[in-house]
Amino acid sequence: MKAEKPSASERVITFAQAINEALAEEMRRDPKVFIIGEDVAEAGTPFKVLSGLVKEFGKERVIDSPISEAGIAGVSVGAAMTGMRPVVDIMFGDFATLVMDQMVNQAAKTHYMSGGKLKVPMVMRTTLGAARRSAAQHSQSLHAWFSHIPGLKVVLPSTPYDAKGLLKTAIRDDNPVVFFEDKMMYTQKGIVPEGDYTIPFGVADVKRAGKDITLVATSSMVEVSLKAAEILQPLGISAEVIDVRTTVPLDKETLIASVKKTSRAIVVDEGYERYGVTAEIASVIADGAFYYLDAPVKRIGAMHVPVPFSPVLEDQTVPTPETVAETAKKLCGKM
Amino acid sequence: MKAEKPSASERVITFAQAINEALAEEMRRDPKVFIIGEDVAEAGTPFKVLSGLVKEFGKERVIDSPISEAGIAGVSVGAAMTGMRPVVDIMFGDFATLVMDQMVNQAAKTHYMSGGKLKVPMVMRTTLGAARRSAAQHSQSLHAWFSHIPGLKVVLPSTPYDAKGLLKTAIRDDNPVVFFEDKMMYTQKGIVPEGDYTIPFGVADVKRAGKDITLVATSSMVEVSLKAAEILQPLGISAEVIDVRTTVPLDKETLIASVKKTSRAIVVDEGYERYGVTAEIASVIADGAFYYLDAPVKRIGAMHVPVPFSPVLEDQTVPTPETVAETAKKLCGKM
Amino acid sequence: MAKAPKIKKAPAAVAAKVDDELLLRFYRQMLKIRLFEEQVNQLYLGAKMPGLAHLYIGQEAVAVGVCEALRADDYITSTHRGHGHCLAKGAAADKMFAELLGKVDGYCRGKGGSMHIADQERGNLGANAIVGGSAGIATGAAMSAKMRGTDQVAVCFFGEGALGQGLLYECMNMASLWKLPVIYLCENNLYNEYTHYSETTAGTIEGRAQAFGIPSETIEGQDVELVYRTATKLIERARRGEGPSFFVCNTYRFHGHHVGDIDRAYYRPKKEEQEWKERRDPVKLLADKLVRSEIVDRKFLAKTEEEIGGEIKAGADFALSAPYPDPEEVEQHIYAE
Amino acid sequence: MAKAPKIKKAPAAVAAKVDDELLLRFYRQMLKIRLFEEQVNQLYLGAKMPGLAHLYIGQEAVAVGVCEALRADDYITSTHRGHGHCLAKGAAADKMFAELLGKVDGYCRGKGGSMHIADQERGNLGANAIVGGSAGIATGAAMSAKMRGTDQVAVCFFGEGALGQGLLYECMNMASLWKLPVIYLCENNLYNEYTHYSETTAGTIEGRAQAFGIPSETIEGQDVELVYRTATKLIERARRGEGPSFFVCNTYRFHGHHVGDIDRAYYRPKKEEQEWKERRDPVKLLADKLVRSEIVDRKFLAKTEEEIGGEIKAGADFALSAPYPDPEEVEQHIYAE
Ligand SMILES: Cc1ncc(C[n+]2csc(CCOP(=O)(O)OP(=O)(O)O)c2C)c(N)n1
Ligand SMILES: Cc1ncc(C[n+]2csc(CCOP(=O)(O)OP(=O)(O)O)c2C)c(N)n1
Ligand SMILES: [Mg+2]
Ligand SMILES: [Mg+2]
Repeated sequence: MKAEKPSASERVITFAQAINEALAEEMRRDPKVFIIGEDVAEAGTPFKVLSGLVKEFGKERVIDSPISEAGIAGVSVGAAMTGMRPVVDIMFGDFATLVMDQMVNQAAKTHYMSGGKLKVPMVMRTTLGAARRSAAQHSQSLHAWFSHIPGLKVVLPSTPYDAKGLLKTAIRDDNPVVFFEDKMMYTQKGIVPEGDYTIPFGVADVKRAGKDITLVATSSMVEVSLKAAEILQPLGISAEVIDVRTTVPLDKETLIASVKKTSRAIVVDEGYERYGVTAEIASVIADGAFYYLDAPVKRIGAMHVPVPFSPVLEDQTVPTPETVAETAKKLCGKM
Repeated sequence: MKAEKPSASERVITFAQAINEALAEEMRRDPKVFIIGEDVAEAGTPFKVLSGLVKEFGKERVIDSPISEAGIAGVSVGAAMTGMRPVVDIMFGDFATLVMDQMVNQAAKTHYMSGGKLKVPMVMRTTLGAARRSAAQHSQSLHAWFSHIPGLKVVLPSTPYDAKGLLKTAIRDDNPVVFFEDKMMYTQKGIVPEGDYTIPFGVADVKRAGKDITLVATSSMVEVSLKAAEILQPLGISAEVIDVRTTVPLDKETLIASVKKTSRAIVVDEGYERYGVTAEIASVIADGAFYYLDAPVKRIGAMHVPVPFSPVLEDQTVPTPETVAETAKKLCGKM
Repeated sequence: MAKAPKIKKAPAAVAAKVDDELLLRFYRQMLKIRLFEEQVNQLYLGAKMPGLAHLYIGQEAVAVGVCEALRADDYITSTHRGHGHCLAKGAAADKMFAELLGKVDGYCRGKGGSMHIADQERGNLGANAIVGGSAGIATGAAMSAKMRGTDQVAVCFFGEGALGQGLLYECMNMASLWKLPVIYLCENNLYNEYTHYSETTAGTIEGRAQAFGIPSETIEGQDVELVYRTATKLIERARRGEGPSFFVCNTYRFHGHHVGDIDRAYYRPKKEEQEWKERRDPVKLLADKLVRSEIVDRKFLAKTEEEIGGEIKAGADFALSAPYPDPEEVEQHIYAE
Repeated sequence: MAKAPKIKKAPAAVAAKVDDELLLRFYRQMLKIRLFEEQVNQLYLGAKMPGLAHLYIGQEAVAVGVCEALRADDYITSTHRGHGHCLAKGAAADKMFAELLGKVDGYCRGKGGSMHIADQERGNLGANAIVGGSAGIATGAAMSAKMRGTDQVAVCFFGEGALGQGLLYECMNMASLWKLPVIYLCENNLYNEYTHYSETTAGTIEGRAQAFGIPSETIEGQDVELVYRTATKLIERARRGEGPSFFVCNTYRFHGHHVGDIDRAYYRPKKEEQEWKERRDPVKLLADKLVRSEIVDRKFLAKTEEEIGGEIKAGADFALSAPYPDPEEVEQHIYAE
């Protein structure tokens, strides 16, 4: 758990700035690192996450590409196999549909298929999350697809601090890493140390200690779960909130240990609920903590519908602190 | 459960012939149905599944396409939106990586995004399953990806009988349906009635009744589970084997009812184990039958590695009757 | 509806008369798009519209020139910048505004919004938020028309940025092989979002189609008559079963990439914007022509504008007061029954 | 290694001498591929090889002519029909056979097999079982070479069937925009599996590259000297930083699509096969030339064949007796440490 209030020495920046800083520091450290994507240079992406990088590193290392997601993923695989460390920007997670062959049949399998001879040290940065009135093709959270594929690592930062530390780890990793950023989180502020630090993959973060129920969350749903915990507090329900940080590798031990203690769990994630990451995490817990569970492990994902445009409809599709708290209350027999 | 021995009146054909017959009957019934794919006409696909269809229906309805998976999926979406009922052939399930945008962002969402005005009645036929010494890019079972997407239906026949009946249902469905055929099953024989019959989606098939443990399986793993049940029988373990037939829609009721009876369950599927369909089905069971479970629900999927070429390695990656039986024995405390 | 224009020219030119009416109709349609989009911008600025919208202002002559050459039962597929295509194909402003506001009276019951407007009764198979994503749909619609033995034609609208998507080439190859009645309509407005197309587009645009044996035309897309005449030629060709064609219309978007894109100087010069707005505004150009050739006078145009403005205003008011969908609708239409 | 050929020509032609040796080297390399593939077929027929393989027999002049013009540190990407490319780039037959048999001594420790052979020490970034799947890898390798400031070149081998994959066009566009040192090498052997390419390929093959401003050459791919000369020209161009090129070699696969494809009459005429085998066999053509121009005699060729045959036989024996990987290896190399 990180302190709420920054001390004098602590610096507060946005999630977007944390990503930007991680990239800048890594590009200074290692000339092999470069960025490629649509409108990444002068525009700094539509989300302005990369603003200024082209000024420092030039158009040769912050490369504006044609609108060719498969192509830029593909050239990144080839560049990674031959000594570079590309960071490819896929603007909306929904466009991941276009890069699956390059990421799954090429990037993910090359090291294994070559008997360990070839490596593909690349990072694919993309976004997830609905609630921006962007409708069904600009609102998906498709991290479950990548999490399903051996050879890929999947990262889902939930704070500016984690964003910087995890992105640095991703860039230094010798494997293809898919890095999901919540569009709604870009303007969120948090304490982020200047200078270098990394956060290891596969280490979940206990955001809040509790004893009655464990809320396991990813990315955008960590904040939602923390708010749910606040709602539950006065009702005498002490919720432990854990951010898995990376779905691959998954820190099973921390999750199972927590649920052995609390005996109850809810897994919250913004991907479609069915056949999504909540299913894997819930069954890992249901298996590992079976003899300690007082109630079934519950899952809360995005409503299983294409994300609708109309606000009155879209707002129903994303888990909220209230829906999580309601489920928790039922699970704890408080209603 | 279907009888083992065909009676005089009963006809035995292969899985491939059953698929072929379903297509032929539907194409005779409905002039709107057509087939498009690579080497589907004279060649009848590399698996010879479509042999002869071009003779009866001509090259206008059995269309040889360029090697353009995204393109043929795309034109199928457009043809389906405008009055036709395409059946698009994606030779290897691994090539599904190339059609995700057309199937997921277009086909699956069109009906919803148009407020119910447009329909996309198409079937994407493809394959799954390893163990053919075809290595990492020709051996995947990627049905979990499609099962995750609202708007798609996902079918996994496990017998020639089901193949014919389910494919006819798929072709008559007004939604995009992804139909997975196990490459190894094409030559498997079974009783298949001549003429018309359909099998509804969302109705699991109890292949074998049992009382000690429920083996829930898909596609290629149904046979494996039935064999495991044979191994368990003499050990005094009575296994119920259920074929889910369709992962979307999923027949939760039948699965949960069975496990409430047996108190133990193993979910077996040939997709990668992590974040695969076993996770969803296992958590549905762990939730729905929570108070009846005597042991954690176990999952057995393909080993979580890119499928290796070397036989000594590949053979370890696919669940076998022995591995399923071993897990079942442990679960039943028989070792 | 404005009363028929006073024809000041000698009754001699009877054939021309039709043209005059057609030109006037073009004008009304283009003006409707212009005013519709200006209203959309107002709704956005007034925080009345959820999300963003990509305005078609500046490109009106393309959608109108092409759609006026199509039949009601012909198909079009559209893009994220699709309001103009939708209106030009015959959609009503009020139901479009309702869709943009997420209201139940919208063409998609509020579920699609700006980037997914579809109006299949008039052959509009939908806007598409995936750049190039409709190439397959348009090509498949053409394939379907051919298989069903109708003489329908499909027009695939896309921006020059979609030339970066491989799907387009896969589809053009099939369309050419099978002589499908589809027209690939590339609206080259010079920018892919915030990047000039010359930085993303190697070789030539026409060559992209010629490589597949598809004939191609490139014209000034701000001249609605020229667009109409060229479109008519290519559409008739497709209807005759002579196959696909590729049609590049050079044009320009007067506003930002989307309504929120205000500071554009870093990616395109103010001077360029001014020149296009002053010298190559398709609506202004047509208005001048109508007056110059004495088909109508300024007063008439003012009246027309007033009248269409009223229609737009009424449409927006209708949408603003229209109800949102019933919350239960969120789980409807996932699957067709 | 066969002792140097007796040069019967007048010592006058000194420059030619180099050519003679080079021609002989081409011959040895092409023959090695031919005999390797025949051995692969035998292993299949003898049920000694798991799975299938796509033989390169008939196309030897392409891989050899191109790879002989490359440096050891240049890159190639290959296809499902990749044995010839791998050998031509310098791989050893024994380790290749071991890979094909799934043995631990194979180039990929038996994990890749025929369709995934890779030999990065010699710049072979791997065969690929996804048609067109390596377009991005080759283009990215060229991009990397340029960024790292080396003068390495990348050659992307693919069959004409890969012209159906959109990825190729996305990559050619970038290669042209950024002047990347990559050569797109299309081996047109007339068939996509069991379908003649004319049924799947609209327009022209060269046009596919020219559309992106990429210069293109089409030649008879059975003439190894012509392939070598043309490749040298395009490779030097790329090395000089003048950008990508597209190189079409017309060729033919003498065997089936894969070793199991025996009955081919339904998709290609026996007569066509015969004509190619008799008149356009690249190995035979080169042998005849070597003898005709008196560089070597038949006896020498027979000796060479015997010698290479021995190497192939030894390689196959090595592979047959090599061990399978340790079962534990199945979970190794999923991730790089
Ligand atoms: C596949 C895909 N990649 C990226 C985007 C993000 N995006 C939306 S519009 C756009 C630019 C499109 O330019 P163009 O096709 O010329 O159309 P215009 O906006 O100029 O009308 C981009 C990159 C997208 N919607 N889809
Ligand atoms: C994306 C993809 N689609 C389909 C296939 C199945 N397939 C394997 S080889 C082949 C034909 C390839 O033809 P070509 O590219 O001309 O190569 P050739 O076999 O003639 O050497 C096909 C369709 C594949 N491997 N990958
Ligand atoms: Mg544009
Ligand atoms: Mg070929």
